[in-house]
Amino acid sequence: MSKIDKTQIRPYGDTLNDGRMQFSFSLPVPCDEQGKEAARQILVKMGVDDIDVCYMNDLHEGFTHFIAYGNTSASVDLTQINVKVVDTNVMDMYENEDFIDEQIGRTITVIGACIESDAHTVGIDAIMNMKGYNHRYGLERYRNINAINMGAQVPCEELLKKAREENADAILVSQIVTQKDIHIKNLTKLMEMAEAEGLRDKMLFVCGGPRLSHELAVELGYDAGFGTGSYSTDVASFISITLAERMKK
Amino acid sequence: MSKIDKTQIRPYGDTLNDGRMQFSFSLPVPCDEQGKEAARQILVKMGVDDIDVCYMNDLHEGFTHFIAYGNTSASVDLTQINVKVVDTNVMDMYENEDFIDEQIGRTITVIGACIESDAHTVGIDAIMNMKGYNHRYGLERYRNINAINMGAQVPCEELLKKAREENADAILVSQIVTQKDIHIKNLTKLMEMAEAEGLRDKMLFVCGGPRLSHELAVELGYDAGFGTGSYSTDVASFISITLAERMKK
Amino acid sequence: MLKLNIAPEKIGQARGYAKQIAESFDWLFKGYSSVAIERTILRLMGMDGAIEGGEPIPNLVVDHLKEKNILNRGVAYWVVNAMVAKGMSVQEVGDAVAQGDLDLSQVEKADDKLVLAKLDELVVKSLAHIKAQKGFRDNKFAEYGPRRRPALYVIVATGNIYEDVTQAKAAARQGADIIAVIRSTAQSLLDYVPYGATTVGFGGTFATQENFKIMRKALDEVGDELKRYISLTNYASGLCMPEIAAMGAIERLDVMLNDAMYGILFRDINPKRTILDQYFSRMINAYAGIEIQTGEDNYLTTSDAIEKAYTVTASQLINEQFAYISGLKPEKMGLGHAHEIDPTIENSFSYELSHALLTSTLFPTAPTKYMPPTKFASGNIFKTNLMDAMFNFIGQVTNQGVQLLGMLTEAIHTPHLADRALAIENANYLFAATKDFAKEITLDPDGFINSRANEVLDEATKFLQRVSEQGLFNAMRNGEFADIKRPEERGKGLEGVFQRDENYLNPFMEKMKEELGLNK
Amino acid sequence: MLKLNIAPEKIGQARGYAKQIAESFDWLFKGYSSVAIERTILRLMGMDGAIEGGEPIPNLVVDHLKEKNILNRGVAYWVVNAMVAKGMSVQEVGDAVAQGDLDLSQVEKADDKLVLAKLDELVVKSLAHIKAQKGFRDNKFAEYGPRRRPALYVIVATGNIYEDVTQAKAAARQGADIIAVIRSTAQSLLDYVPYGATTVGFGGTFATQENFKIMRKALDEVGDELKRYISLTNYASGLCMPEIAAMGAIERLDVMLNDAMYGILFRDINPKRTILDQYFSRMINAYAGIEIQTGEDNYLTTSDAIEKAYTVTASQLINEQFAYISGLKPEKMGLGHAHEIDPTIENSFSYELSHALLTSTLFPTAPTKYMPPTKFASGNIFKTNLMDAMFNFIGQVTNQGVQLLGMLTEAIHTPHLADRALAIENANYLFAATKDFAKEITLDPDGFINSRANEVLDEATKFLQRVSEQGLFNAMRNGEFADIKRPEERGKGLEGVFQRDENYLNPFMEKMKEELGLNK
Ligand code: B12
Ligand code: B12
Ligand SMILES: Cc1ncc(COP(=O)(O)O)c(C=O)c1O
Ligand SMILES: Cc1ncc(COP(=O)(O)O)c(C=O)c1O
Repeated sequence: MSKIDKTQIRPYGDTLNDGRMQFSFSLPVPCDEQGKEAARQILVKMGVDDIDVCYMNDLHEGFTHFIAYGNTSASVDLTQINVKVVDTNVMDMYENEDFIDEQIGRTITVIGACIESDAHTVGIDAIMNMKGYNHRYGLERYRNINAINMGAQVPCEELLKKAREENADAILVSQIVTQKDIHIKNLTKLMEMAEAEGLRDKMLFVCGGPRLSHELAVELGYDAGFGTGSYSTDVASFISITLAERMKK
Repeated sequence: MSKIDKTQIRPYGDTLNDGRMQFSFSLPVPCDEQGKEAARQILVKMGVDDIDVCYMNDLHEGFTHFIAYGNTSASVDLTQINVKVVDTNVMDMYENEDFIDEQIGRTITVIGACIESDAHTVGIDAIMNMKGYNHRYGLERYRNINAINMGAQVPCEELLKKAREENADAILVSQIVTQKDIHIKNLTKLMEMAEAEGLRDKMLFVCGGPRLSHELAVELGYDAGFGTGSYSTDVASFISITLAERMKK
Repeated sequence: MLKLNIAPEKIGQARGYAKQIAESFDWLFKGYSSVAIERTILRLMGMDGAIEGGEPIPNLVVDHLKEKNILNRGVAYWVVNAMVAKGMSVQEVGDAVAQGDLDLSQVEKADDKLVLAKLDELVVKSLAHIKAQKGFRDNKFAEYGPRRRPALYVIVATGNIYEDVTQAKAAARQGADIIAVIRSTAQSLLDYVPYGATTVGFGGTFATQENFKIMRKALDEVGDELKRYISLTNYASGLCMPEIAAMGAIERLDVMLNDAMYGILFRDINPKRTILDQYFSRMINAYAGIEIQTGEDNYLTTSDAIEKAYTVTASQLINEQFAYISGLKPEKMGLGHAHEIDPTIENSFSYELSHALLTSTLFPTAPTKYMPPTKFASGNIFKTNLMDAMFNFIGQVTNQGVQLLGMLTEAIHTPHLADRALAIENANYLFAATKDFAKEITLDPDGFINSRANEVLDEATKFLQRVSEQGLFNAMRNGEFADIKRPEERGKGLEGVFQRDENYLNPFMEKMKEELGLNK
Repeated sequence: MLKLNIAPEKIGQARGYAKQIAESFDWLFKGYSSVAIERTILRLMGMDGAIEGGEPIPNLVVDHLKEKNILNRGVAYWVVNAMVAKGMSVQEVGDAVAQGDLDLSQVEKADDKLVLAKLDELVVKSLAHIKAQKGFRDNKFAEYGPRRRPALYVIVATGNIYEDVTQAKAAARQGADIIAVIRSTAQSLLDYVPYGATTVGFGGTFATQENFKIMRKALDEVGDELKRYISLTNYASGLCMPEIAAMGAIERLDVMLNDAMYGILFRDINPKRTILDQYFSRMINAYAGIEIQTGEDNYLTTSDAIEKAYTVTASQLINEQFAYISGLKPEKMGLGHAHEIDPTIENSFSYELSHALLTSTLFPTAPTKYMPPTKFASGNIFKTNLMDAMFNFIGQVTNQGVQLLGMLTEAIHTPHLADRALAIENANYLFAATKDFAKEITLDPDGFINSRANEVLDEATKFLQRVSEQGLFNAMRNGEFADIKRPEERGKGLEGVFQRDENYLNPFMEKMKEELGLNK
């Protein structure tokens, strides 16, 4: 195989830089040769060539489903891509507890919630509950973390109120539903309220959910964001290390 | 649902014109946030937005597989798409036999083959063999069709030689393998040879295969092309109706 | 023949505890009513509409009576009294109260006989309509043939009723037998039913009578074309259980999400309110020939499907007993369970088969509702599609009543048009491939599948015994269900529950009980 | 336990006919040799290389002897005679003949004892290398543990050996146990083995010794990292069967496509040539500890999988008997069958289960090779993936030896990198989910699955009886197999078959027979 040019990354089917991709989509067109050609032309407009519309199926009511393969001419320069990622070390629970003892010297308070309309608590529970997730205990089990999980559909107001009352070190927000970008709206709302109430710099703001990345979280003004497959250990490590660093300054 | 504007057809996920499509492709990038961002940017370059890279999987050896959804801005004007299709009526075997009796008045000779390197005979057999396919008998069973199936890997030379010998009315060519566009090359070769030998206008040239369309066939100089799901009845009807028309002229 | 080896006495024992649990609520059913039940009576009498701002007329009338402290006699009396006294129609009374033009407590009392006669007239007319709807459905099934089993059940959830119609019709043509219109989340918590056609919502649009009507019409049309009766599903659960049931009866829904305990456990609705409302709500379903579906899947979206399998069984048995009390026949009890086992564990297929078989063994005639993998669905649509295939395999060989088709994009978005077609294709392929496989095989009597099913039943029985000893409300207070504590005096909607006075009238309930043979 | 109910006598009867068929070829094995066998001897002696233009040295030497009309004594004698007489190495003799610088018929005859001693030296050295390769493999399996069952078998088919290496390594890391390097189509028909590393080809690149070496090295490296021995497969079939087998033995391939009749039926190679070549080819496989795989799937790519199921069974039994004759043990007989039933038919799962069980019942210790759905794969990748899941389900519960993984893009292209990963994921999920399911169930003795299997065996037995009565070659002439007529005196490569003279020598075959215990 030829050498990969990192400045010109293209999709790979079975040969370097062949640009091969798979597409699946529906169009409001009949399930016939004209419809198939429409599907092909959509792909042509997207810069795809050598198109093979290998399947079409009548979805009825005037729609047809297409599956296709084709070669894209698009390429990206990997060397120019710098994504922000949480880069603190990951400690296990015991290491983290010791770290908090040594570097912070007091119990940390962390408040979590699914905010606004969101009722999907499984994700935040995976991070916070005693039991934890995939062999990592949740924050509640950490000896020197005071973890308060407010659960589902908590209005931003209430979350911030609680945070103030408890003198929280960190707020953990979960957003699972993303239809019509509701997660962006809700997270923005919380951040704006926190700023208005002067709470923003008093604590860490951390968010998570399947469509969240650290990059997006930072863009929205948060200190960190955690996506699919995050663990309590990731979050706890981020919080304690970041708090310890801030204390040093 | 709003009315469909046929001049601006866009993919449909669950709302008219949402442009939603599914993508699956691999990149020579690591399975991490940077790689995921590279995947997103490939799609951005293809005019896709609201991108959700919902899955990534390490394929090892430096490659990662991505699955994503996104909205394309591409649209096509359906009213401007006119594909050539085989538009002769489709008769069943008995109708067709009567038609040949009445309109042609003699037995038709048809010669079929998988040409050059192609050994996939199932398709041409489905069209020609006695037994047929999906409840349609093959051309061999037609009382007034003399169907000669030369089988697999027939060189163009031999096919044309046979056609000349038998005074064929139609040639049926199958091309199943499409790797590196070999089917285009083979079909072009046959057509060029037929022209050079002055056979082109003496008989109908029909081709078929899963990646063939009538449109493509006509482009390559053939009289008709048949893709996935074609039946003996389609081909037989095309041949006898077209021959009858030519005889009238 | 694929069959579990379970001692009938063991099943009898479990059922006995469940029966005890459900039958201890006579005091509630006989002595209480709720604002939702009263609004239901108004709707059944024919009152409809909403004022600007959206508040429905039935709510305004009930609130008015409550404010006047005369709700304990029931709305039926007061409204019909006004009708008789003033010569107004039901709707005129409602509109006048809503406008503040009429104080029902101040209307002169008409002759009781006249009131009762008028009431009877209204009840007869209303129930005749519902019976006609039931008859229409029965005729259609007689004409086109019964629903297949497992039936193909798909959801539409665009959040816009008109877009939903397109998707529903397409789904029917693709082969779906039942269309469920997902409603905007947490409609459960609304103490009123929104009005009119709606095009907004959250993961679905609202359950409204107008939306029911629009979708019913569309499905009738497409069903007639296809020569297949297409069933329509929506949700009754929540603070408006009986109201929505009535709307469904009127508009000829065929299936209703209606769980006796869902509101309490998963929506923090008050226990008394829920148990009371479900009683009348299910009676309406029974009367209208509507099939109910229960929400046992909810136990497994948060808890582990193996560890907590017994909670599903226990809940099914309780739901069954409450359904009997409301006059539902087993053929209309779509008891729920779900294929939620972690796909990475070994023998997940045998686990699921065992659990699913347990359900169909316990409820052999019920059109059990089998829910697909959701929790372990991931962005890998190819894998999710495979999990759905295993689910369809098990649905067929365990003879589930209704297969709520899984979508390969479960972890990503509410279903796209093509997702549904792929789901239907998946089910059709698996159902055909494994059509008679269950007839071919016998289970090892001491094997894992048999012992696992027995184990789950044992755990459920122990649990039901504990609950029956404490009483359902105490057990809920103690967090026995789904690890959540739900005290009887807490939760939403308690303020809507009131004691009937000795003159209380719910003529619909009485008539239905009579006709359903519930007065023994 | 999932088990068929088949009378052992019935199996014995079928096997008996197959044995009769295979054992009637002593005259051929003892009296004939072929150009391919002679080239193999040269390769085993250490001759390699090709001239400009690509013609391999072994071909040139054999052709030379043929031209000189002295091939009937066998290459071994002539080449070693020249070595002894002229003090040349094997390769020097080959090169000189190729260059036209040496006429072997003109070389003075050396002392026969010296020739035989030299020959023996060459044989011992060569077989020692092959034994060392076998030992290396055995040690690796001992160290890392045996191959899983069913083993995950995937193909690489880019047509470029270097690109194939990338894909093969990735596949191994993704979990594959066996990598098959698909060769350029119809290499079967080449009467020579191409030379060197190749980067072109058609749906695969050529089977060459250098390609074997390159891939072996890559897989050894990745295997050591993964602590799993990764097996390598290529194809022996065709006009060079024994030659490729020898190359595989030298380069430590682990599995070889090697069907006794494939070349005749599906490539129109001469029957005599094929049966003769396969005899020596398989003997080399046996000696080298290489597992063979047969090509019964080919019967079903053109014919109906239900109608022609018995042809698979019959072919397996014949392949088995020929394998025994060459010294192969059942543990190395990867007899083939394929999951090719039309997915639209009802009970396709039960049909397939029945057929697959029949194979594992007939050959319980064999590492049977189970081929995936291909014919009914369509451009609908989601559906094809489901068909592959059913295939994986059956592979696991019927305990196949090798699962040749289906690709969701089967109908579209040779596998992409991600396709293979999805295929491995599919298999891993299904294998884990149904791990012990076979232990859980028993088949209805009079059910469809049992009677179907018996029916297929009966049809196969009748067929085998007919063939044994006619003799294999006559049966082939009469079109009994795969509906194609293959007369003994037609087909490619007949001119390469010759009668041995009384001095004929194939010292490798003799030595192997001895060590394999075939001289009874
Ligand atoms: C379980 C579930 C439910 C349960 C929730 C129970 C509960 N108490 O949580 C119930 C049945 C109640 C439910 C209801 C609904 N659901 Co729901 N549900 C799911 C489901 C199946 C699984 C979600 C889940 O639990 N994942 C497992 C956890 C462990 O993963 P996770 O949430 O991603 O969390 C991880 C990371 O994201 C991260 N993380 C998450 N939060 C946080 C927070 C912090 C601070 C950190 C550090 C990390 C972190 O760490 C976690 C561990 O690794 C998904 C589909 C799917 N498979 O994803 C649909 C899904 C999320 N639901 C959906 C919908 C639409 C709904 C409803 C609107 C349906 C309706 N009309 O009623 C309602 C809405 C409820 C509401 N108001 O929010 C859609 C959302 C579509 C979209 N993209 O917007 C989905 C995708 C299903 C679908 N295809 O339609 N649902
Ligand atoms: C069966 C099969 C084989 C059999 C063929 C047996 C035979 N005698 O035909 C065998 C095992 C020999 C084989 C060999 C190979 N195959 Co093959 N094979 C297939 C398979 C599984 C099915 C093809 C088929 O029979 N379809 C059913 C028929 C009915 O459909 P059809 O051919 O499309 O025909 C219909 C229409 O197209 C049309 N039609 C077709 N021809 C004609 C002609 C006329 C005149 C008309 C009117 C209509 C018409 O009408 C037919 C009926 O509706 C496909 C995968 C797949 N599922 O498609 C791979 C496939 C075609 N094979 C493939 C390959 C690579 C090979 C090999 C190169 C592998 C190898 N390295 O050895 C060899 C090459 C052989 C060669 N030289 O051509 C690739 C091709 C990749 C590509 N796109 O180029 C495929 C797609 C598999 C894959 N994913 O790798 N194959
Ligand atoms: C029984 C039952 N009712 C109702 C609902 C949903 O309705 P709501 O979101 O309004 O509670 C569900 C959701 O899963 C359910 O299972
Ligand atoms: C047993 C066997 N040998 C060889 C091959 C392919 O090799 P060739 O194309 O060179 O005949 C196949 C293909 O399916 C096969 O089944």
